[in-house]
Amino acid sequence: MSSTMDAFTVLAISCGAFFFVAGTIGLLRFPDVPTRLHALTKADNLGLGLVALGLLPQVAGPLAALKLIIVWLFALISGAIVTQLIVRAVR
Amino acid sequence: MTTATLFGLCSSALVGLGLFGVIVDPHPLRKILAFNLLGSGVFLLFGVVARRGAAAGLGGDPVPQALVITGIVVAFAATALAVALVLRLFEPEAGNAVESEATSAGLEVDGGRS
Amino acid sequence: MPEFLFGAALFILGTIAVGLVRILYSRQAADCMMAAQLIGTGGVAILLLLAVATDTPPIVDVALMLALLAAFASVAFVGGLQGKASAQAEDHRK
Amino acid sequence: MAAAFDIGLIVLLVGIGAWMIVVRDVVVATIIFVVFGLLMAIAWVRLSAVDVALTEAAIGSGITGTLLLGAAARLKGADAGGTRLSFPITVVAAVLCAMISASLAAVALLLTYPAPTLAPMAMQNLDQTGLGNPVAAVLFAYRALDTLLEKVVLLLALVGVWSLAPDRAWRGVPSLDTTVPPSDILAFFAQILPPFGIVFAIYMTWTGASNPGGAFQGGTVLAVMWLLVMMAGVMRAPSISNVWLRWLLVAGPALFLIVGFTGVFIADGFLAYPPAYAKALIVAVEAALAVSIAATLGLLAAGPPERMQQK
Repeated sequence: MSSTMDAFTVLAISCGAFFFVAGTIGLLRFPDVPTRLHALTKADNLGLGLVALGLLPQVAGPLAALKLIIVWLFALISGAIVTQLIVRAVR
Repeated sequence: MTTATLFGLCSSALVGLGLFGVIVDPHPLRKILAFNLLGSGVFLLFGVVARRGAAAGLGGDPVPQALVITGIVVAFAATALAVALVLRLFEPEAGNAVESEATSAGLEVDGGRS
Repeated sequence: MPEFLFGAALFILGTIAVGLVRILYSRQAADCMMAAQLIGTGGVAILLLLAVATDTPPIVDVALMLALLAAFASVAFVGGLQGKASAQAEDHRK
Repeated sequence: MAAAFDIGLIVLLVGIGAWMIVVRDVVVATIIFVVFGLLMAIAWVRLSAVDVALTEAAIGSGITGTLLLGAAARLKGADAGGTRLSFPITVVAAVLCAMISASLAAVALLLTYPAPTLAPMAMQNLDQTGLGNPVAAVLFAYRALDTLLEKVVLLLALVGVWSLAPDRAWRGVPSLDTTVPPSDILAFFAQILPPFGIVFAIYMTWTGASNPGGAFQGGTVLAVMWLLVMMAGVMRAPSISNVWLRWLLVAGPALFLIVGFTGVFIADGFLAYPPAYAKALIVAVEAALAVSIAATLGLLAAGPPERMQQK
């Protein structure tokens, strides 16, 4: 059982790391500010979500797991709003 | 090399960088930034001392850690005071304070920046 | 398992470092505004990984703090750079 | 792998610190400083100092950023350049600073084991305080006098900042509107984030008795939320002559002092707690301190008053 869970963790975190790389490549390659912002917030937040998902089986109990999800939700909310703020500042 | 030793080297580099900035940078706000970098290095050295004192089931000695918490908060207060001083120093009308006081005497004027 | 988690944390730290160099080296002010957002996601991921790798649940609180306050740092960045960014956008249009 | 992570983090920290010193633009230097503060929080986690990591993340991110970026935007017009040092003097300064770094590095390398530590003593007496977090025990029981005086220092710094107000704005309102122009999206943000922030601040203050956290971290989060609603124009900045505001500022230190003097009569001495009520008293003091710290730090970041209250 635990080895299945470990495999799940490794898989999900590897996927998360992949999306962090994707976000960074987008940041390096995309031509203007809105697209770079898109790469940064979308890909990185997905990466963070996958990392949190992968860590869920490794924590002690349901409350600790809930906290991981809350961390991700905070990052999502702030990412969405900060993106709007930055794009409006540029326009 | 232990974690503590590695971060000890990091803190010594930060202290040197911060000190260099304080001496060389002519801009007052950047002197404040550099001074904070120097402070971060010193705090980190404290953290290294705390980490080396790990005992009794703790990851570090709590006494230096508590001192660093106090230090970070006081450093912020000192930074706020320094920033306020710098802003007052370079305020455009700072030179003729008496004059502006005379023009605004008696009336509760709105202070220009609002 | 901790070895793998530390490896993943180091990997994400690498992507943050590359992203930071790209963002902060840019001539466009708007790029700099993204710096807090970059740390706000990558740094939080690193902290979550460290919390599990070292088996120290309170580190999740640090991640929570970072997620909450990195957003506020972004607001401050936008405020500090706004005038410059709009001036650059004007130049771009001309 | 852990060591590789540490080395990567250290290289990044030192690189960013060096970059902050050499970069030309003041605003960019400030942003780099805030990024440095956020990364320092990870370094503190690696040094097993989670309480310090929380403080660094709280103070180093938002509140310092607002203060310094606001100042950088103000100074843009003013000629704050000063005179640059000549090249040979810069080189001499660099060499001297490198020597100081090298000697500190030598100290760090030559420290001997076993290291001196107070951790066993801190743990031995933990039961008497009723707390589970040794750092909180140091702050509020073993070295309570330091914490009390630190609060006084914060208030003195605030008095110093206020005393720099121009005469026309004496007893006026600090101006926050130069930092970010209000917009609907910012106002939305300032209505969404603070409820979560306030819950988190209360959690931080409460959990500080037994886990990493405490009044400083909780109070700083509250201060950041307060700054956010003031910057977005959702709530107006108070006049510094407001009586309620002044009571908030002194509530924490005042309660701390009262509890301290009560200790003279019902316990062993000044700032000593009777063991039966130690935890309750400490949590009460922490709660009052969190509110006072929030008010003090928020007003420190807001700066001196700049205009009179609009009628």
